[in-house]
Amino acid sequence: MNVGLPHFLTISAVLFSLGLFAVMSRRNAVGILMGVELMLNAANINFVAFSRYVEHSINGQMMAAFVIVLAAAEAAVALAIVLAMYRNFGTVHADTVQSLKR
Amino acid sequence: MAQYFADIYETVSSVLKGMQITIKHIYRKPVTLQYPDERQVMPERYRGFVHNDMTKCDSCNICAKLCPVDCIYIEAEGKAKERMMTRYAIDYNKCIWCSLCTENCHTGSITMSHDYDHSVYDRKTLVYEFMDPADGLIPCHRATRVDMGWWVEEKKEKPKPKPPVEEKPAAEAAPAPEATPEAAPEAASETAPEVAPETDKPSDDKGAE
Amino acid sequence: MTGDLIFILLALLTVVPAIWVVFSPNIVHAGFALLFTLLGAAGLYAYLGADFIAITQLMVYVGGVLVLVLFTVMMTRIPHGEKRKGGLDRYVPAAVFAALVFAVLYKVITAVEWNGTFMAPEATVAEIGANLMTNYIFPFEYVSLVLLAAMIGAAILIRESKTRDDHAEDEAAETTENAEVQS
Amino acid sequence: MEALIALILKMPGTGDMSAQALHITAASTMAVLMFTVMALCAIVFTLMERKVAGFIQSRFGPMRTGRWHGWAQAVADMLKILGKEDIIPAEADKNLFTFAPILVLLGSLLAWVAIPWAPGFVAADLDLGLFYIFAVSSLVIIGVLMAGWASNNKWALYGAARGAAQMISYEIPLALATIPVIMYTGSLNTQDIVIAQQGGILNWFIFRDIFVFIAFWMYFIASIAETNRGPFDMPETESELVAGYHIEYTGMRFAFFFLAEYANLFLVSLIAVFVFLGGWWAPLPLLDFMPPALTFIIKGVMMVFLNMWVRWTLPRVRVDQLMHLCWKVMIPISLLCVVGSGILQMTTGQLN
Repeated sequence: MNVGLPHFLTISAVLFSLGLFAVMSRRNAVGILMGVELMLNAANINFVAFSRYVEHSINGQMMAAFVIVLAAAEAAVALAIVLAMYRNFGTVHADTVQSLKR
Repeated sequence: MAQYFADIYETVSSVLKGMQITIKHIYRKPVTLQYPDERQVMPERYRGFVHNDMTKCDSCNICAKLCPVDCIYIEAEGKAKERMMTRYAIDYNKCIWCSLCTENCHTGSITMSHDYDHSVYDRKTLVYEFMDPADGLIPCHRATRVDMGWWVEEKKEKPKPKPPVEEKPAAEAAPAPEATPEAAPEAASETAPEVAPETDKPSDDKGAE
Repeated sequence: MTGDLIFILLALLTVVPAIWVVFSPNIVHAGFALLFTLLGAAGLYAYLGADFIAITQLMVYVGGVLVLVLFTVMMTRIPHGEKRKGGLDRYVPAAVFAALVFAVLYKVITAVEWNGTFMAPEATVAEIGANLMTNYIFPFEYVSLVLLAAMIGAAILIRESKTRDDHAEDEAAETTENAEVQS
Repeated sequence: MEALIALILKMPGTGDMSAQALHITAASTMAVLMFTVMALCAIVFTLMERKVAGFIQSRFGPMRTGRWHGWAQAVADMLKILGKEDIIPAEADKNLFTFAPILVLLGSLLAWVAIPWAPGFVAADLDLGLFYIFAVSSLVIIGVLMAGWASNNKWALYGAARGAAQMISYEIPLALATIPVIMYTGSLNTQDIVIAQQGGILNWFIFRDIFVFIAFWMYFIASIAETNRGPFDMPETESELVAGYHIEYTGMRFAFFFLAEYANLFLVSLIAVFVFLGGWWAPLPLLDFMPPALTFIIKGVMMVFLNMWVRWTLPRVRVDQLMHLCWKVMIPISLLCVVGSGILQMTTGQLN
């Protein structure tokens, strides 16, 4: 076996599908967030792999770095929302929080 | 804002002051006593474990009666010249180191020693027996004692029992009650080198009744 | 050959815990499994010669996002073993959709003739730093603004009516940390 | 690594080894060496800690184990800890409980890889050395959280939560304080950072300008908090949380935490030495005869002593004071140091 671009893309596809499944099937908001993180990581692996194999430049890595930063910001805000949700509704299950007001 | 910087300054300066003090202590000679190797010299009137000098005691029972916690057990049999002491024991489980017994002893036999470190594994061993069954019974009457070689006449005759305060120089030399001979052999020999009679050895195996 | 072995190990380290993340009934276990997925992904980046990204991944994801996730999980008191009520009606569509997406992706990956060649790894830090200050100066500044907004937003969201909350500071901790990592 | 390979090549019978075999030999030697140093520093520093504490409080510390001043106390303690029963609480999360000490130890052990002991003598000469060290030590945070959660004990969980909050908060001033130095060297490579400080005590980064000097103390305070030692030992607070996140651990697993704590202590001290205090360079030319690694380690031990001195002097701070100190005092000052040092370097033309 010679490790090439398709291998990385396959791993990334697997991670993306798993993340998608988690986002769709998890009820826990934090679980959904974990799914999102998996998907972002899948995208990142693609970015870096393409930058290494196809682009032959640093741009893919730059994008990956920005994705990581934005993921961190997203996680901070999302988890703050989860905590606020927990405080106001007493649950973190995304499907039970449906009303627009308390 | 000024307060903010004032706080920072105060924190830094006070931390530095504290650090200065502790670093000085590193050079200072430690005050710790290396306890089992060195021992503290007790003040003269320190109330350590009570010791009874069996060569003087005439089992008058005053100490036992005065004891507020009834920790002194004295048993004797016979009357007058045949009165023999069979047991003299002090229960240190109860003793409160009040010194009432020593202050009122008319023979000056019972004293507070400077011993303080008799740790034991069993409460029963804290009942110190001052009589050795090997020595047999001790006569209480003075004449009988002298006959039997139990009474050691002192050079200086004491007509009256002295209060323990004045007696303390003597008490310094007074032997420690050798609790368990194997527990602190060198401790006892240190505190009371010129120690006395064999009768002092308590018998632990008797235990407390 | 050794390289292939390392790749396989890293791939397993990434994918197997990811499965655990998705299917574990215990959300805390899922969180800790995410740690291994992230480590595996960092390993893959390092394998690809993107050492800066790998270490940023460690710093930001493992040291930041994951701690936040675990904090949130621990503070939102879910009873042991999240109850999976509702049964199949949620799983079947999700599984079908995810499988479909994977099938499409896999089809694309296998169908396309990738003619990329591996570029030998080289030092990337200096290049990334130079790029951040030249070509990517606008995204860089933009991202720092986003981080600032996220930090303030998280702090306000989490803030109780009157009293300050320590969690808010943790949230803030993360975002500033990430900002600093980048700068 | 290269120095080690050269050393191996000098030994008899190694001339015909292949490059890969050489590399593996050097790497495993380095790993064994690292672990030995780590275990040794845990043993030496426990004794040192007790002795320093003793002398600061005008007493002796351990005196009886071993003939001379209780030198064998730490060894005896280690043997005792290893001989203890390994208990896993019935309600604990067994997998996480067993894995947490490994993760904590891994986090501190991985960081040792990039420490520059002597010229060319570093296990992994990474371009991102310093950044790598800071990134890898964040594994410790996860390990602490894991231990606290898995113990299923409220004190452990409190300790872990406090520890994680404290460690992620203080990582920021810790990393920020090193940025002026990185601006001076223009490199994150640990070897480069040390090489840039050649030539006597005045060339050490701590004395380069006033901002780096302040940054050093910021680093020092943050490193105390990062290693969870007094006055910032919030996670362990033996008087309120009994022992924090390792309350349920016994025997070998506790020894892992213990080892990691002292390894971390030495690690942050060594980082302070090679970033600010000249690494392996002797302070004065007349001390140049010493082997570089020895100079490095002696400086590290002196930093550890400073750490212990602080620990046994200052009382523990409150949690809110701790966070206040980090967010409202240390981060602004560290940022100020970065900016100020940057301006100074630009005006003097030293900026790389």
